[in-house]
Amino acid sequence: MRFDFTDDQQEIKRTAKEMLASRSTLELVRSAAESKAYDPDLWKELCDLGWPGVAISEEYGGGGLGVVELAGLLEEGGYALAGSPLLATTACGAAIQEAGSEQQRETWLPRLATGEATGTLAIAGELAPDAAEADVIVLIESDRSGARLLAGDQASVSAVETIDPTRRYGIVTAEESAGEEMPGDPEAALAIGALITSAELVGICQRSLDVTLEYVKDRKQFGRPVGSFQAVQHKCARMLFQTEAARSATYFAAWAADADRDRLIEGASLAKATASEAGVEVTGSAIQAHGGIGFTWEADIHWFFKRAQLDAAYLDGTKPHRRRLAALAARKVTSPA
Amino acid sequence: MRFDFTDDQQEIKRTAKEMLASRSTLELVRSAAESKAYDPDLWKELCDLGWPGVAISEEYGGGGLGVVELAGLLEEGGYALAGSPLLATTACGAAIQEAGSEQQRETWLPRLATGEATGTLAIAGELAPDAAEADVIVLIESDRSGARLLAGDQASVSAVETIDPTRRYGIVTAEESAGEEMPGDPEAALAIGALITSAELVGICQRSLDVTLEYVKDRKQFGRPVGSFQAVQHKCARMLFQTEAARSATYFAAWAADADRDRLIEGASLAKATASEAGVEVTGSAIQAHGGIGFTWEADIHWFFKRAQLDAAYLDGTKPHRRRLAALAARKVTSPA
Amino acid sequence: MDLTFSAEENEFRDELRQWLAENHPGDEPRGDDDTTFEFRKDWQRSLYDGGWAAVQWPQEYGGRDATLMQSAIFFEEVGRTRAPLPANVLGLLLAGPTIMAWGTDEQKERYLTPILSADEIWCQGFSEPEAGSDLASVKTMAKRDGDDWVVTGQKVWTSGAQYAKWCLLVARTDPEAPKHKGLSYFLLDMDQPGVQVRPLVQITGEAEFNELFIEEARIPHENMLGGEGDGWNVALTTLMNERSGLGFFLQIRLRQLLDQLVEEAVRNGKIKDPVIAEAIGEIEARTEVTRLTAYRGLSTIEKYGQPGPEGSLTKWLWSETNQMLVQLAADVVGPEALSADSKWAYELLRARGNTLEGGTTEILKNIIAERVLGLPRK
Amino acid sequence: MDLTFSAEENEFRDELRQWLAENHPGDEPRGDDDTTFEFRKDWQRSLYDGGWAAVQWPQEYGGRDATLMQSAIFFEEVGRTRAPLPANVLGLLLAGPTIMAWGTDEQKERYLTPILSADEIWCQGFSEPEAGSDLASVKTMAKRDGDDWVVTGQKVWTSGAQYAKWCLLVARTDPEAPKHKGLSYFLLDMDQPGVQVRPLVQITGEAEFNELFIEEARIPHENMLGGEGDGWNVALTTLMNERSGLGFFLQIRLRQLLDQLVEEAVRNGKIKDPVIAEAIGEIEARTEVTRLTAYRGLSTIEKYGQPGPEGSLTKWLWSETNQMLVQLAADVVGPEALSADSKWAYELLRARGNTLEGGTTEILKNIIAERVLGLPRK
Repeated sequence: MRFDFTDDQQEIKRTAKEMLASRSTLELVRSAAESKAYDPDLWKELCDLGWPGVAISEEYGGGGLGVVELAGLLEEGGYALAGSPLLATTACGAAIQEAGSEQQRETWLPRLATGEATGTLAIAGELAPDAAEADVIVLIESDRSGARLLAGDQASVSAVETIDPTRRYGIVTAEESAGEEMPGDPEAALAIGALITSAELVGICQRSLDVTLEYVKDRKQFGRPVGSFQAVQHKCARMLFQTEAARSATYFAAWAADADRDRLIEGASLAKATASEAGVEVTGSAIQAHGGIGFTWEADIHWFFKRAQLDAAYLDGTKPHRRRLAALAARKVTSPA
Repeated sequence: MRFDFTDDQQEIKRTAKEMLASRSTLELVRSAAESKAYDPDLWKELCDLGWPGVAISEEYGGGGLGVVELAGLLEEGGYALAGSPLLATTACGAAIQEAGSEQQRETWLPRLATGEATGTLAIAGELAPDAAEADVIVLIESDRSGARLLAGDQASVSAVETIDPTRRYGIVTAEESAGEEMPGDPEAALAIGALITSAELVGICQRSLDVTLEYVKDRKQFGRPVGSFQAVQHKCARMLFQTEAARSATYFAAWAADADRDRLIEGASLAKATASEAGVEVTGSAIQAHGGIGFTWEADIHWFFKRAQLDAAYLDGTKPHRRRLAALAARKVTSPA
Repeated sequence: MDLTFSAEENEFRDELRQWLAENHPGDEPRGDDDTTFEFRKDWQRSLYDGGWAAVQWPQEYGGRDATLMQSAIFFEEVGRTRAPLPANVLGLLLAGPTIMAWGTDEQKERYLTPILSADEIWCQGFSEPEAGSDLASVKTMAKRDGDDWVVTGQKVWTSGAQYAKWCLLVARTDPEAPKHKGLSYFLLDMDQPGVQVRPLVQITGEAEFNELFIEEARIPHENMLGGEGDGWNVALTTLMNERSGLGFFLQIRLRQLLDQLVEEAVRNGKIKDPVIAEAIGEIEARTEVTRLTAYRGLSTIEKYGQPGPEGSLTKWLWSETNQMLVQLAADVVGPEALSADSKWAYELLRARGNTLEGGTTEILKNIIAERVLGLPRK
Repeated sequence: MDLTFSAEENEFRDELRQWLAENHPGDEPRGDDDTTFEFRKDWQRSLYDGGWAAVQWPQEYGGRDATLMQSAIFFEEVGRTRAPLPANVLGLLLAGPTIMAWGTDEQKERYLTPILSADEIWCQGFSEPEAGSDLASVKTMAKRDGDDWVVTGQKVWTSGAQYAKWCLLVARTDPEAPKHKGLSYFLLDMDQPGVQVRPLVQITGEAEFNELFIEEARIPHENMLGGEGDGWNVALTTLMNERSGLGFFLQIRLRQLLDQLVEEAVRNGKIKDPVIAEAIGEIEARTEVTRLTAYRGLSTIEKYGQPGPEGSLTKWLWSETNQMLVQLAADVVGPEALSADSKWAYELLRARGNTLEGGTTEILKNIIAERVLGLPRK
């Protein structure tokens, strides 16, 4: 057992972090958010690096690596709060790879792998990232029972301006006859989407904690660093606690996606229940630990809070995932395999 | 508006506190608990003072005061952790006064008012205080829909030794034909029982806080009083926060019982939801704030934790009462009176 | 224990309701701050004309000698009817009472009426970027120069500064004295080149607050409130008046928001989900407890002449509960709750300020621990 | 990332399972402490004979040179099969490794084997009534007297002291030196009149811990571990070994308790109540995260040679989750959960110790803040 990235995985993650540290600085995040536009060059660079296709099998033109590698990239994406259709497109790609027919895979995966096409994974009637611009949409019925594949022009997408201007969102609906049915398991498609969203949340939590630590070490009040007050220390300790909990659960889910499919559904609910809660609470605590400054537009911490709110809700939040975990636990005790 | 005891009410409460401070010291509570027996003289004194009948109308030989006065006495009873059938007997008396027939009232209230008879209010199948020894039992059906009045020998009571040795408990069941039906509203009977239990919990919280404050002011660690650490200070502040929340809700419910019957059901659920949560959390925090000592038998704080656990569960805990509040709120917005 | 309102209180409420029914200005205009401000100014003028601008002020200064309870009723009714707050809320709640307590006859004569009529708007210059909530660390300096004081420094979190004619300013007049002894309290004229106002945009995108840059601004000595070195004590008077009454406005707003959430949950059927119902029940309980605790606080003040622990507790309860409520809205309302232009999204963001403004929750807990529970300082 | 066990790890687990299946002693006797102790002593003897008493010890001292992961597997399997802990758990986990790290050849020769065989039981004398978790404040004094040290003082929270032959004792040998520099570390023979043991009954009614009253007890100088004044550093070695492995035992017990609660909820139908289901789901998530975080911690140690933040986090997560679980049992199980003789009631009370024993949660948070997050001390 080795609960840790391999050297190769670590290297991918480290390279991503470095790249994003220069290409998605908080200044750039801010200017993109304030102008409500992505930096198209950033997306191009990510595509050149093969990120959209990292977990798509080589057979369809992808990198042939796993969900673990993809989760690592999305964690770094969350850390840098990068504005791009990466989460949406990779969630879509994973869903098609998971639940699509052979023909659907052949049609879309090569284009998604290069980033030539963007996509999204949406639950009908709910907010989905980068939906309005998506070339292809995997649409899950609102009772989570079935999935349809739609070319962008087959769906009806209403763009929604949300509280998170670092990303674009839309609500997808479609006529019952539109697009094609997907033959595979929508549950697994949703699970991968949920766990890579959790990975993004882990990055958001980690960055919120790092930014907060930097602030409280520096900022003085009552003649001493704010970070020397026990109340602030214990708040930061809990931020770490929640971040690491989300991380453990998310890494496990990513590993299960690649290597232990029987535990994917459970792992994904574990990850999303934990990361959605952590995302909302850690970013809220970060604002609080900043004091009044944390409530101002010019501090950067609010971007993380806002993205965390959207990510927490995407593909279901803490409460429904907890209920799924309870249902799985009940099933286990009644029929021990 | 005067959200506060009148001088008379305050005087009753103050006298009760003083009496119990000498007659139910923690040493006496301990020796009663360790020998699993009540001090019969204490109960006799409470009866001589008219406590069991304080809220029973004069017509039936009671003191003719209100639920506010009764709640004040039970708060002090909780503060002193007095071992006696006072809560059980007054809950029973209130239930008969509330839901009994004229004949049932005439039969039982005079005897309950003097303490000559003891009683209890029980939900079928759940723990009720002082049930095995009760001369009369108001038994609420397990779906909370109806109430029966049973003489002690008509019910089947199994005495249960619980984690709270400061009080006796039992589980009551009865044949469907046993005892007499009570014609009145079981909901109101339960509401008064719940709110006076909340009053006892308020006293338990207040005492736990007081005992804790005394300890943390005195006890030193790392060369300074434990109570000067911000983590301990903030824990104590939250104990106060929860105690006062429970107090506000309980006093309101007691007042509603006497003066605004339309709000009794809501008030009682408000009180019990708040006080059950506070009781469990404040006494748990009190143990924690005591450090390792708090976990020992010889510290007194565990008696409060144990009683709070039983009181929190009696006549329903936080979760069901919250759901009732939500149902009442939903009813209000759909049919604004 | 008597939780009904007295005949006088009901009479007061009835008269106010009647007046509000006839004079309610309708919904506040949205979007443009200046338009909103003018709207609130007109509204205060209307309150003033009706004799409702500052019910808690003594009659001799244009108030109604209202009791604390009546003042609470006033704010509850304003909240309940969704009427706006008056434009000069800091003047009415802070500047007026502080000037009444510490001012000379000339100062009272000069300042009180224009506060009431909203002819002169006030703001509060206490907080500083470095000092935060720690008044004793104020760095803004005032140096005597003939009949004037010359002031230089920076203030922050000054709401309404862009509209204010006057600022309640705490500045250091004696740098040698121990930290809280060297302070004095001034009435600073904002209309001068030495005072620059920069709006502080908050995470909602609005700017309720400002930064104040003060560069050799001049204050005539006669505009000092209290004596030289009295700044700390005068400031305490101001702080004691903070939130008095306003708490009732906030708790009613919380109740209204909760009612709207329950309505929405009933409408879309989410109320039938027991997990949602339990969460709503929890917030229902806390909202009601906030209201009750606020009233208990008033009874304590009326009985003992000073606030009990309830004041800090109400603020804490309210802020925590409001944050829980707006967070739950995302589960109840659905995508709409996160849409930039929805009320729920605005409330979600705005609520983050609740545990920071008017004393952070951490500071409140410190105060409760040390002043209410008597726990030792380090 | 590879969360499967290696061939060696599986082999180790299989061999252990096989052995446990054949040698499991059955349920612990309930009630009488002495009987339980004898039962555990027999059990350890059996482990010792099978070569399983201390898998993580080097082979030369009777262990198996087990990796950290194998040691974790050992404790998981012991927990999973509900086998008892060995009688001399502190000897195996604390005394052995500390003596191996600091002991002379003679000391290793003398002490290690009887630890393994449970012939000599060990206890730990670090905490004191006044000092609590603050080792630097130890007041127990040791004075040199010829070849002996004469020790006087009081220790607390010494589990198993009534059965112990030896105590790992930290005492002050130089009252003049700065607080943590004047300490030395001794192996105290408990069989002497100067050592009195008083059981410390806990809120469950059991006495897992004791107070130790030491009045002019004598320790030969050769029983000092490390040099004079090395006490602080030797003690750190002991503390580093606390909970290693044992965490896996605890997290498996948490999992078992949760499984029992879920079974009960399924049996009595409470699982159909969505509010109960959501609460169970929350604890399910936390329990699983506790397990995963514990394994992540092992991987960190294996990779970097030292523990990351996961160690303190696992303890914190576990203790909080266990308390949530036993509290929920009152809602799920009903009256039985509060009956004095039920397992649930015992767990409810025992769990209050979880956030106190082995470092209070407050101390853990301090450690995380200062040592992991690098926040400044006052």
